Amino acid sequence: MKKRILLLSALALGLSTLSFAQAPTTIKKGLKITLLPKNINNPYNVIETQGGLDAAKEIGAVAKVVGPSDAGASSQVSYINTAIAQRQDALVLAANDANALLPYLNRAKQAGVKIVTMDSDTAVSGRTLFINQANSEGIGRAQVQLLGKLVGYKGDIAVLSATPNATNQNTWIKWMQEELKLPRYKDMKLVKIAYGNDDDQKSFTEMQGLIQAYPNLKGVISPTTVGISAGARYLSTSPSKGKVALTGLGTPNQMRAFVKDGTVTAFQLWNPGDVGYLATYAAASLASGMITGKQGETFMAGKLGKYTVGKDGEVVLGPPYTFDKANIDKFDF
Amino acid sequence: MTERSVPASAPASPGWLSRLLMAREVSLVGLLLLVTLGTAVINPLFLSFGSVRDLLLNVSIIALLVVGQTLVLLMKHVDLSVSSTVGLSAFLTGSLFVANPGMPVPLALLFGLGLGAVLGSVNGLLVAYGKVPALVATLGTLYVFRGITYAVVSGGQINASNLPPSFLGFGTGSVLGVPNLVLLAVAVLIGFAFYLRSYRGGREYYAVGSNSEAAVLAGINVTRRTMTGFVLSGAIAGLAGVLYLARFGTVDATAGAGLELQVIAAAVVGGVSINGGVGTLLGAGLGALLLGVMGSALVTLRAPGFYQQAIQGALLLAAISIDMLVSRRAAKRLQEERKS
Amino acid sequence: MNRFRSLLGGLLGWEFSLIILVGAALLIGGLLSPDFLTGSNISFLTANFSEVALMALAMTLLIIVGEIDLSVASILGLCSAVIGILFAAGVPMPLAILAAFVTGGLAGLFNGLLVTRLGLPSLAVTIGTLALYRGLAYVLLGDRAIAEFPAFYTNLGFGNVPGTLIPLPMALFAVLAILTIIVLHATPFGRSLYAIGANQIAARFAGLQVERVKLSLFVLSGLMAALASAVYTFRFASARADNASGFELSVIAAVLLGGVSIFGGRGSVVGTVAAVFLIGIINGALTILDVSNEILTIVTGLLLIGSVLVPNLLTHFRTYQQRRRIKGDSVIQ
Amino acid sequence: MTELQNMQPQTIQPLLSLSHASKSFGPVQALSDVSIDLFPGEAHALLGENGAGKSTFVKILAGVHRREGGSLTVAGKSADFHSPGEATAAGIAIIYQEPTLFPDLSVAENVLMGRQPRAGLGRIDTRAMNARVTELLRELGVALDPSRPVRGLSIADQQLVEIAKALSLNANVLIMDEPTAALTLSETDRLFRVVRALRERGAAVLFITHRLEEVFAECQRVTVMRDGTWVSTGPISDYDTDLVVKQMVGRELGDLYPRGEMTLGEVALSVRNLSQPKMFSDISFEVRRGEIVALAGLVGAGRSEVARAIFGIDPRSGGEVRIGDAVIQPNSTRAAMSAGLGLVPEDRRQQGLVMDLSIERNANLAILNRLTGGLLMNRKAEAENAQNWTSKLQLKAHRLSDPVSSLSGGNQQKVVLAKWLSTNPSVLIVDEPTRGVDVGAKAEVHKTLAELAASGLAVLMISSDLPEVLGMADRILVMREGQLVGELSRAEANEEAVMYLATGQRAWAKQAGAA
Repeated sequence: MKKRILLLSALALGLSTLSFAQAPTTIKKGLKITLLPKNINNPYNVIETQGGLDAAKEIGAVAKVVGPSDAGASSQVSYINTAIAQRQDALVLAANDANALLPYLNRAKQAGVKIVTMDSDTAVSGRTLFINQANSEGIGRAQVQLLGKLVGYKGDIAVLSATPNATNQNTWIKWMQEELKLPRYKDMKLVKIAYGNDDDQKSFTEMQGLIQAYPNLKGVISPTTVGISAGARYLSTSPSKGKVALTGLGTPNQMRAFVKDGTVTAFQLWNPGDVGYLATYAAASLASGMITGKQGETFMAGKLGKYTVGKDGEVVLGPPYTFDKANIDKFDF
Repeated sequence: MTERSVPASAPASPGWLSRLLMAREVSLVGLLLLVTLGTAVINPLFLSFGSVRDLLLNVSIIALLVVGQTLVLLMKHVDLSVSSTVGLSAFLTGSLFVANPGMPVPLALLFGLGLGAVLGSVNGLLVAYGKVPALVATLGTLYVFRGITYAVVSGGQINASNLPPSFLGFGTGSVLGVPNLVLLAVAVLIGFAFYLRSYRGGREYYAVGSNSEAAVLAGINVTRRTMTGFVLSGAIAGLAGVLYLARFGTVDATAGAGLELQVIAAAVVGGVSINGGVGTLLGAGLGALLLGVMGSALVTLRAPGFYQQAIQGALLLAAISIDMLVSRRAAKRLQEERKS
Repeated sequence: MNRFRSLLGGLLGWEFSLIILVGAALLIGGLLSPDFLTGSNISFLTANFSEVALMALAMTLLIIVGEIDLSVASILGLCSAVIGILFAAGVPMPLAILAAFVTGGLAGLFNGLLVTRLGLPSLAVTIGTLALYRGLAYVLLGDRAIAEFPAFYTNLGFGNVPGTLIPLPMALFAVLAILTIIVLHATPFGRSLYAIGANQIAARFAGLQVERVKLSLFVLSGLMAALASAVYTFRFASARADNASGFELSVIAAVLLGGVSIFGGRGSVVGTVAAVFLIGIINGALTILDVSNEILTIVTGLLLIGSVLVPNLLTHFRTYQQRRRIKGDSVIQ
Repeated sequence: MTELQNMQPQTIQPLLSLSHASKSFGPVQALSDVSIDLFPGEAHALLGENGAGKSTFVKILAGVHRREGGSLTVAGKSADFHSPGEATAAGIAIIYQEPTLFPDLSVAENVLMGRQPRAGLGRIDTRAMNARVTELLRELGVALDPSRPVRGLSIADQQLVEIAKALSLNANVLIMDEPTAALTLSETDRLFRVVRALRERGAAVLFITHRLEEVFAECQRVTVMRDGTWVSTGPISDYDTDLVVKQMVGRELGDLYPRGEMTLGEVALSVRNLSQPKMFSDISFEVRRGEIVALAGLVGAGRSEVARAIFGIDPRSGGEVRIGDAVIQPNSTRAAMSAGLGLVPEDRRQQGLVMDLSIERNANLAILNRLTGGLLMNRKAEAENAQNWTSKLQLKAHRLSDPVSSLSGGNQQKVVLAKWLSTNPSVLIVDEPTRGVDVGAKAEVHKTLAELAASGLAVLMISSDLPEVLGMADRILVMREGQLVGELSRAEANEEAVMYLATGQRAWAKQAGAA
């Protein structure tokens, strides 16, 4: 009986989207949107979802942030199920695992929930749109380029990543390895990929281990905000400060002290708030029937302007920004 | 007095018990030297000043927690909640600094001790007065204290940049090349080791764990002793939380999670019996150091990252198995000694 | 008559209270959220704790004989890695699953041998193998995640019993739970478990094969973890080394909440099953009410403590009252 | 000794005087309106069956339980103990039936726990502590290293550590709860010498024992209790064995050793050259159907070890065990049981019973596999088996579903017997079958054993109770230091002969005569 009700409502939702097939031009009011970050305790995720909440306020949607307190592969599942049970219009999530969530996301899709991933993608079949903070290839290559400059294109380098399974990290690392194949990096050698599990203490000790184990280490890339700040904190008090270059992805507030004391010369990031903001606009546009997720469709994202849906439903926020001593004080997030 | 005459010199043989325990600690030191020197031969950097300093800093927090855990283990109880206490104490101390950047460091340490003591007294009340088995009670408070931390933190984070320089200086500072944190941990360890060995109160921990009914009959207030043990374990964990904050600077809601098993492992490797009544703090401290050295050696020897956990688990199993075999042989010898 | 009374007495005990609590949780959840008591939501939320439930069955028996297995979640991870790596290497799925069972059985056997042959305390042994087995999972699989399992198998993990809303893993659990109840409460083997748990020396003097029984239960625990690994792997279509990490405490919490004495010799499967459902339903209700995750952590902890504390206090109160009454009587005399 | 008996106790002040004390546990009235006076220099026996309230009585004096009503005077001062520490401080030392020691701590710490001598800054002075305890142990005539752990000591040695503890307290009231139950004769003798020395110093000793011969040899006054109430108190000269037993039991008792004529059957148990290094060696003997063979010797002579090796609980390095025609493999209790062997172990609470389980579950524990219908337990068969054997053995119990811990010692022993008799054994080994069992139940256990033998069971009985050995056995095998040193027929056996074989010394006979 209940199942039938659910089916009916799903059908009704489907019908309602059909009836607006002529692509309405405004976002519907009162949309119900769930924002599901990787981990509600991660400050990066907090900034990201705050951007989403800001966007929701602008468009008159009812949005909420829910999520697990650990970044385990399966801990997001119950929140997806809840979104289905609560008949949300759209779900915006940063996936902890590219595959583990697929069946549940598909179930949500069938129930009429629009799925937008941000930051860390699932397989293409699991979502309609993916908001990429920056082009993965660009991020990976740019970080190697930056580090190459810092170490003079010579010496051992290492990567301090998040969890071994993090989709985004692994994609970037893949592109870093591609970039390193270019002839100008022939004197740079990637000796180790360490995993700090996005855990501050673990990242800290991993950094320490890298420096201990590889005496010729010249540079470290940490493409995660937790890793780079923990790594910088270790470096700032260790004799290797100034001898080992550290770069990667970090937030200005976390890194300010280390840039100023010379531990870190430069690092990169996009504005995480913008990621959530854009994702929420994209989700609302989908739920209002303004777009369907096909390549080439365009939508407006408030203060960020107009965006175009790329291949495989990917929307790129923009290139990463490089922070250094000269510009860091202009940012507060 | 005809059938069993007493040889006048019979009890002159020097301390059976202490000899046995010495053997235990000697073997730990031996193993420690073996691992350290072995690693150093392959990679001399292992014994460099910076590397040793980092190692000691890493071990100091575990070593501190082992002190409290040993008190509880000696009484045949266990305190799983220490990791959550560390987390809550680290975060709340950090928040206190954010609110009052001028707070002096000793006050922060006192705050950690006090908060830990309060949390420890919850465990103590449950175990000593509520008669809840320690494993159940502290597994429960492991969840509860961590949940409170999540609720208080709610996605926030304490960053090194929010902490006053005086406190960070305390965390990174050293006296004669020995880091402050290490000094503090060693001082607590030695103090309690002395107390456990040479004071009536300290001996009561052994008595309670060895035979709690007999302890009651010997006039020991077992309930109060149990309570004290848990309060001390909590207080030490609270202090460790402050040191955690000083060491790592950045603290979020998951700070310290999972430490409890490492701490118990260190104590067990160090010869503290989970059946109560057996073990010394010297051994437990050495156990913590040994595990730390092994972990660090694996990194230095460039053991593949994915192998490290497996190797650590295997080493822990080997340590407790060898310990069991050695102590069993010693017990047998004791029995035979008496017979012959 | 006598037996009826003892049956009633048993039912009015802790298990009965738990069943009442399960009902109350369902009712309150339903009153507070219209989305809670829908068939599909209940279906989701029961599927969500099927692995914990499966492992809790074997753990109940193990704790009744006075032992414990902290390594179950790691065995699950290891078996999941085995399934993944073999499948990725082209081994047919049935063989890969068989290999997982062999792995789980061997892992349990190793635990059991260390406990029964060397006489080591199981708490210490399984803390060690907790690290060892998880480590081996990482050795096998590293940072890889094996996905893309055949739909037939993922449907086994994800689907419902045809024509119902009962998740397949739950149906499996129901069958095994009934089997376990029969084994524990109505076979010579089950009878012997209580005797061993309450006094293993006396059990040995009665000719019971204490070591062999314990060994078999450790193996059973490993096999159950292997079964749970298959469920987990297919339910999330993802074989990863970190699968289900941290589940051991949930399993033990459920068993202890179910009224099994940590000292052995006392407890029932019914209690464990009720406790598993209670935790799962409270979890589901809190999620659908958008109550944050941390409250659940606190509730689990409080339930666990309460499960022992409340009966203790009741006994205390009862004897206190009796004493008062007796004193009152003597005054009257 | 005789002087004291002639004194009028009332003219001197009692060291301890408890009057009109009661105690209840929930609805159970364990003690009601009991009074006792202990005078300096007297050994006072407290007698009663198990469950008569003796242990509760002791625990009130020890400060473990709070008394309800009545008054307590110690050395003329009114006292009210809230904890064992307070009783100790008032000069009351208790030696419990089962040693209450810390196995992991040294002998010296066990003796002086909480009262360790201290040096500067409150530190424990280990050297002074060891010296003090060495001195105490020397007074007792034992050579024990005070710094060795208690773990690994024999029960007798542990008992001595307990006594050293009491000595160290300079207690003037010493309460001993069945101190001799686990001791050999020479150890018992040593204990009584110590007690005499204490009395001469003016201490009062309260004895609780089931061995009436000790009471008549050592005590000056007697108090008898029954069902938690006081029955009588008086000088020992007013009592004889029959009167004491009658007052304890509340009825006339049959023969304590009802061993009638026997008819020997074929060999049921045959042991050849059984050996286990450092435990026993080259043990050979046979037990026939219908025969009760006693295995006598001092505690620690290896008797229980032999029994456990035969049963397969403990390993054996060599030798052969046959039950009937079947050769029993080592380390297999299962094989021994299926060949028809049963073992009633020496420690009832630890080895014999699962105290938390019900009477029924305990009685059925050895034959679980036989009480099934198909794969599942047959509830009816379970109930029938337990009912059958417990009623045959005249078990006094409320319900068979009650935990076995609610029974008295004698009835508990009947449950152990029921468990083994349900296996329908051809050979039964009973290890200390009446230790800690009161006189009434003891007679019933003996009667049961005699009946079983008469019905063709072969019984191997290990006992440290010499009258029991002499009264029950058809043949007596004596072990000393792991060897079988002699065999006595019923006709040639007497206490002196057994003890000569057990100790290897004639000196014992003289001492026993002197005592």
